[in-house]
Amino acid sequence: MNVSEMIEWISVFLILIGAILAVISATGIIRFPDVYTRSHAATKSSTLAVLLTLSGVFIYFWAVESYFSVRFILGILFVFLTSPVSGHLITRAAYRSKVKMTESTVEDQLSDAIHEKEQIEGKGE
Amino acid sequence: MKTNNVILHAVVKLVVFIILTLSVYLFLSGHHKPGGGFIGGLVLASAFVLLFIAFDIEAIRKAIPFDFKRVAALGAFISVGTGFGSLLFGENFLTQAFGYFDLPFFGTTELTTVTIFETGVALVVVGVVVTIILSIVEDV
Amino acid sequence: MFTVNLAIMIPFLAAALVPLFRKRTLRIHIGWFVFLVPAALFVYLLSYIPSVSSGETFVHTIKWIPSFDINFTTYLDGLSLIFALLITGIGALVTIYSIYYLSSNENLKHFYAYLLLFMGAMLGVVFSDNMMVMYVFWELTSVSSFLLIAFWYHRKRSREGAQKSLLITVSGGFGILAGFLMLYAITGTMSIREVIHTVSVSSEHALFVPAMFLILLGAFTKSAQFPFHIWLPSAMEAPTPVSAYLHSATMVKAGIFLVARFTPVFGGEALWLYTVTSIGLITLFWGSFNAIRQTDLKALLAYSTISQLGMIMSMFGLGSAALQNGASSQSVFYTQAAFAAVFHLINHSTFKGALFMVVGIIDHELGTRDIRRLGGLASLMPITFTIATIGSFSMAGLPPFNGFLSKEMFFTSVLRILEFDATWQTWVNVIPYIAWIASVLTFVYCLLFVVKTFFGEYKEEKLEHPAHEAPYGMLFSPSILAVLVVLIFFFPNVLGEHLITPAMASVFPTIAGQADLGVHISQWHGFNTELFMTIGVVVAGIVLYLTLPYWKKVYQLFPEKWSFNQLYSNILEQTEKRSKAITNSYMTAYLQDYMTYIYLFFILAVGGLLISSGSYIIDIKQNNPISAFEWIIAISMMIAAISILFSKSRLTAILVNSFLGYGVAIFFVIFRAPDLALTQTVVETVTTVLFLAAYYFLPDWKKEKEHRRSKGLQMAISIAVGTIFTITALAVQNGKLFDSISSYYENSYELAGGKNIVNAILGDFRAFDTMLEVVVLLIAGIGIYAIINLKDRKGDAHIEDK
Amino acid sequence: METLITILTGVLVTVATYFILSSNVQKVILGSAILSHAAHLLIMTMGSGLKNGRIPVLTDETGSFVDALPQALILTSIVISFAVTAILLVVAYRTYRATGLDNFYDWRGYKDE
Amino acid sequence: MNNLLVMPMALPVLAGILLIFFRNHIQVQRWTSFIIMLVNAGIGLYLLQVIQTEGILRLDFGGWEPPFGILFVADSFSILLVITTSIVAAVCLLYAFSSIGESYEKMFFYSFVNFLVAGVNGSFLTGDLFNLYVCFEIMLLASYILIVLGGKKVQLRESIKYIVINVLSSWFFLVAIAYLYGSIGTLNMAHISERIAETGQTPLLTVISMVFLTVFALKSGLLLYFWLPRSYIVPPVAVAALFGGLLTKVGIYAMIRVFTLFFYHEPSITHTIIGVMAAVTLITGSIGAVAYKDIRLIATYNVVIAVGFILVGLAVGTPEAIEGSIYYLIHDMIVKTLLFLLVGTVIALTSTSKLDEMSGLIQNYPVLGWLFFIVVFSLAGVPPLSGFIGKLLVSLGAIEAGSYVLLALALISSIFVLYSVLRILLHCFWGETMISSEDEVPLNKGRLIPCLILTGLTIGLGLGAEYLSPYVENAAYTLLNPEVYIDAVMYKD
Amino acid sequence: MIQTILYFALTLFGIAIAIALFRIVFGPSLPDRVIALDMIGVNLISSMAIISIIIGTTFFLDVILIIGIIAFISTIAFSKYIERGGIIERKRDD
Repeated sequence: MNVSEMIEWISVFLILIGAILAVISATGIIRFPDVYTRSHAATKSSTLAVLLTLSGVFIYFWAVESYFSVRFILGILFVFLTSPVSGHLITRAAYRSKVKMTESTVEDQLSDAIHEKEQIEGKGE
Repeated sequence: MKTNNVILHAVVKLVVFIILTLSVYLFLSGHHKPGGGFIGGLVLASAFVLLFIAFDIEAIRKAIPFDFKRVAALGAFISVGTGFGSLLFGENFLTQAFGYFDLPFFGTTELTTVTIFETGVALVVVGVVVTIILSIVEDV
Repeated sequence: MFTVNLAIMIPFLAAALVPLFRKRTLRIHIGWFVFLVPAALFVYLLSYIPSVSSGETFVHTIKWIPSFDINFTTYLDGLSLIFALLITGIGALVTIYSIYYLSSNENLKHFYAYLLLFMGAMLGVVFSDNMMVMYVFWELTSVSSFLLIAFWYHRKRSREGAQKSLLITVSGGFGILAGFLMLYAITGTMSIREVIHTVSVSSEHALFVPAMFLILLGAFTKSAQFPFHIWLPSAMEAPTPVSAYLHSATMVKAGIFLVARFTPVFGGEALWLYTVTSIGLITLFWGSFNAIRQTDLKALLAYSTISQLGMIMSMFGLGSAALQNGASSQSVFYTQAAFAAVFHLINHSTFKGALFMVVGIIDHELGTRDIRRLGGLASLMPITFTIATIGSFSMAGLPPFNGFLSKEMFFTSVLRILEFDATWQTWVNVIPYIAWIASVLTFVYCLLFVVKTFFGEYKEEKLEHPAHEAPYGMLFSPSILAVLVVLIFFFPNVLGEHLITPAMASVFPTIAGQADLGVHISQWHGFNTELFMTIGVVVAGIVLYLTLPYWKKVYQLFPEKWSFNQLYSNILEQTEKRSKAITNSYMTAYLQDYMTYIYLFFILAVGGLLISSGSYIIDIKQNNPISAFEWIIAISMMIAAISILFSKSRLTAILVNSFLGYGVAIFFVIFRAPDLALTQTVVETVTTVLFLAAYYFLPDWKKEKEHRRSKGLQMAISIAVGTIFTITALAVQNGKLFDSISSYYENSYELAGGKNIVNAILGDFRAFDTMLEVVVLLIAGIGIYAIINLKDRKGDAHIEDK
Repeated sequence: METLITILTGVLVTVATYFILSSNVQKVILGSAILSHAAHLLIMTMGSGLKNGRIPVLTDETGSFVDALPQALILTSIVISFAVTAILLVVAYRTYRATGLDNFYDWRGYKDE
Repeated sequence: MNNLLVMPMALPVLAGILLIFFRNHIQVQRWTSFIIMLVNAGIGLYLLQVIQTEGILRLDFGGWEPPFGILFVADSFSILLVITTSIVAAVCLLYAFSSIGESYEKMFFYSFVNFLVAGVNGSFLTGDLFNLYVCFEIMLLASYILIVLGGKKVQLRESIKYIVINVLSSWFFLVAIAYLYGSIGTLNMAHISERIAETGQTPLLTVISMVFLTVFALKSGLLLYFWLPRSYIVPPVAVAALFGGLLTKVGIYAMIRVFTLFFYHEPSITHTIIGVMAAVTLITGSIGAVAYKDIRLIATYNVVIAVGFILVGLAVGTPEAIEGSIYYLIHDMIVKTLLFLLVGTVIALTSTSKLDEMSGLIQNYPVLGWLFFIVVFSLAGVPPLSGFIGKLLVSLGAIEAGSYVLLALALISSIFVLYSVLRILLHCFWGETMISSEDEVPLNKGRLIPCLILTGLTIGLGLGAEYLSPYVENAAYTLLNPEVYIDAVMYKD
Repeated sequence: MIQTILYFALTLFGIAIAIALFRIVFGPSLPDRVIALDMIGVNLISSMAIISIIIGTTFFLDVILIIGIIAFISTIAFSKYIERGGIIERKRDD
């Protein structure tokens, strides 16, 4: 097994890990009880999964076809960048649109914070 | 309720920049690789859409003071114009030409009239998509 | 060169010039200028008599649409000359009459323009040799008659009468068109003369008899034959000069002319003989029968015209007996009927024209023409009375008036047909009786006309104006006609030899060569059956007249609502009502109904043919293998698609639609289409944004009220459409007939300098599509801007929102 | 493979038809959007060499390409569908705002016009 | 060089685009559009002459030889229609000048008209099936906008139905193209014809032809005309007239083209179905035409009847019948536009569209009344107006082919046409005058002159049918002999 | 072997997508569905990348990344819609 084959195997391995992670995070998305917890599964682990897979693919092409694309790296970075943001936004939207949390939720700090802020503003007027 | 969009704005500014760059790249590489006028235009348009979503119309208007209807019309004019252009050279309507030129710095470069045509296409796509979205949103 | 073609055109030109006359600059009534046209033409046509009576004919052609054998060919022979003389002669007299009849407050320019239009059209009909050109003029006569009937268009009855006459005559006209076209299809020529020459061959053709009936349909509608007669009484709403001219003397005779013209073609058919004769006799009887019950003088005359037209028609029918068993010199025996027909046609024009003018005078001077309000006018209006008497007695068939001669000849004809070896002998045997009864009825209404109007009590209180004699100008035309009525009685053979005999040669060209078709008309021909019949008519007529109050109840057996007239109105009314019901039943204005129709059509046409042609062969062997991933995506997409159906919120639906879009993109990737995958995703995203933007303005899905349609049908249609779509697609994939042309594009680098083939196709090979697509986008963009920014202006909404 | 995709398009068409036959205007528009997906996939399956061919971009490799013409057609068609969907949406919501109603049953208009 | 061929489409497109920049220069917009239409008519006339001497012309865009590129093919049939379209459009524009209103004109009205005409002309000229689809789309999109423009309640309500139905029909078109491409592997119309002739029309191809039939039946309003009557009555007069004159005709053109060029091998199936559809259209159209008291609906149902009539010619398929269809098509484009203009003018003058709410208009507007009078008879095909020769030839064809039912229906429908429009004449124009001279809305020349021009044309076409006959004959010959078309497209130089 | 693993990985992504689809279809809340769609988008990118290896082409690589970024737009649009109803504002009020 020469180096390039090694790298090829590594890349494939990365891809496989990514795929497995994707399935795991997908499991999360049905198993978790409410939207806030599900968004963890969807955005965090999923991002990792895609990151691994894409890296694997990138390495594969670099090793096998000696195709090195800066745009691809940029792309990976940006998927990495946008995915959490969208997760953040959608969760916030969910919160704002008053999607119920699961019953096992212990604490809702944001609610307190907003509550507090509104009270301050109310006083100010 | 006021929202804090710092994260969104920060990311969008970066992403839009990337999309713009990539759209230009896609547009230019379209002749030999996937891409082209349509796709370039669409991607560019989606960058604008992203801007509109993340910011607000007034702000973007100030930054990019185009009348997108005219952009679209200009694009269409360019596209159709290349058709008429070929008449000037006594060719059939819409005949495209390409050639290889030795340019300083760039080396042997292929220059084609398709590029002009596709520029028009891209402009129309951008102009129209933005016009549509803006028209809908601005309707009161 | 002054040809017959020009003679036809002159009235048209004059009609075009009439509106240009300025009332102010001319002191003289326009009518006098108009009068010049028919008068000049009459004189001109008279000059043809010598040559025509010596057997000459004149043909002249001006090319119109030679590609389809439609040429403006005129043919002047005996038959057409008689009609043309009637048209121009009576036209001239009517014009003079109208000058006094119509006050200058009326819209004279229109009146005379229509009149001239009619004159030209009528001349065109009689002179045309080309069937299509004849049809053209034929329809023009209908149109001009329509205009003239509706001359006082502010009257409801005028409009209705005009509409009725137009609908009936134009429908008949379409029959003629079809008949002519069939003849053309059989013979390959549009010329009537040539059609006549080929008749021996063409009569074998299957279309020959249908063509005959279609042409007869036209002739019958125009000549107001039963049951199409109903338009004629309604047409009496026209000014009286029009009634006298069009609706008694000329236009209604166009149908008779057509029958005469086509006797050489169809006369050999037994059906022709029976149809023409029977319809003519029925009309004769029905017209005279109904004339008696009329109280309006014009209506009485209208029905009498119907009756007389029926008589002439039946005589032409009887005359065709001569052609039944091959034309020979023996058959001359029967041709006498046609001779009588032509003779009576002339006579009828004279006396009926006079009578109409008389009624016009009465109407004009007294302000009414209701028989119940008239009486005792004989001494107050002596000249009118004289003319009326002459006309009526001629119509009744009394000597010494021309009507007597032709009525006698009519009796001769019906008696002669008894000798004809007919297939329907019983029916033939009845003919003389019908003829006789109808003649009796004719006598009765003639008596009614004269007696009720001019004798009895003078009821001034019922009149609008006191009775007095009409101005001489108005009396001029009827007097001339009355004089003619008498003159013809005394010198019938002048007409007979110079005009009718040449006309007979046109009607019976095959016999003309073998025997003399002329008939010597004599005022006295001994005590024969005909004379006794006439005496019988007089006796029975007087008896019936005197007993009229007793048997008038008969008419109650035919109440108004059973009449054909009522039938016509009912048909129109019902048509409107029913058609509205029918149309509303399927034009529900509900889009989903329309969609259902469209899909049903698709299912029937495509699905039906798919099954019946057996082209649903599907073979999946050549398919590429499917990987697990593809299975998963495809099945996911199917599930997603189906799940949209159950989604309760539109956002879910749009999300699933996005998923479908992504799925499609994935398949584009699998199918090696990077450009497409990219475009699809971007467009999908932009579309989603668009949906979301529009959703701001649209309400959320409510629980859908299903209107009328069961969901079952909706489901069934969807499944059927989907299935047919799929099976056809599979069959197409299975049965590819040719390779695609796209291998050519694989040289795109050499041809177009691009390595991306898709892009090269879009930008170069099929750049035109792309250019237009750009235009499509531009239209959408600018259009949406325009739609949104052009708000409805309140002032405009009124019409539609009512 | 082609068969699977064709069946998929068939399902899409069925669903879209069902939507188009409903009276809610938004469902109808959605239906038309799904219809265009189906049409594009259908055109794709009509090309030859679906999974065997190479991407229709010239490289140094050899081998047959997939059918490039359908791809060009689909690209054109995608853009047109987008334009039409946009117009439909805009007209739909303008109609809603003018009439206050959002389904075709209420948009029948007056029967005896 | 045949570049002239693209002008009937390219010039309006270019004008439409450029006029967007001249949004506020209404006079520029007006006269540019008008002149473009006239120029197109002139180009059409010139091309028509050239075709007579040189045969079918073609223009390969980008110089790509058929069947690989897109091309425009001009035979007599398409050029005749292009000329008529240009004239009709010019007249409608003339009418629009004085009636449409500034708010429309500033909303790119003239651009859309230009695009519409471009789409129509392109559909007539194109020799590529997919390009036909694109041209249809241009025409349809422009029509969507034109029908909605104004934004009145009814307008929106009806136009959304119009749009949805046309979206569906466009989808069917796309599917049909996909099927045909799948089995024949080409898009060039001549090439398709050639390939089909080579293998024969397999049952499957006949099935595909039914999909095409569905599409064109929808577009032309043959049997599937449900969308037509109400959607044509909502837009402004000039637009309605343009629609009534042009839109369905494109569908008819496409139907004739497709079923004479591609699917002519199995007439016993396809042409019979078309014949049945035409018959049903004639019947239901006739019923609809007499059903309503709204004069606009009467006019729109007359459009339906004419569609049935023209396609009787196609169903019959003899040379005479096809010639008749072409004559009638040209006649119908002109006279339907005229009818819509007149009806629209009447409504504009009286502010009502109901038959029984108006009367005696001829007293107030004599010229209008007489124009309507002529239209009545022209529509009914009464000679010597323009409808006559077409009706004659179609009927003759039906007789020769032995389609007596179609013949009877065609003629009977003429009676219904006559009756339906006669009612308008009798009720609206004749009768007691209701409008006193003070209340009279003045009828400006801008509305009258376009009607006069079209009336002149209908009379001229009737009397001068001979001048048209060589062209029509040539057009019918090409339609009936597809090899002429194929030769010209595939093998000439 | 590598091919098999790649196919296996691809199938796993397919399963992930199918599972996410379950969330889209059954919700229950809208954000749930949007999150699921976002996840599908990300997984699609991965799948496309793997397919690129299987097909053996680099042409998709440029493309798929743009797809990833573009998919981001629809998520943002959805979240804005959920939060505010309108996705684009004329003038921001904050």
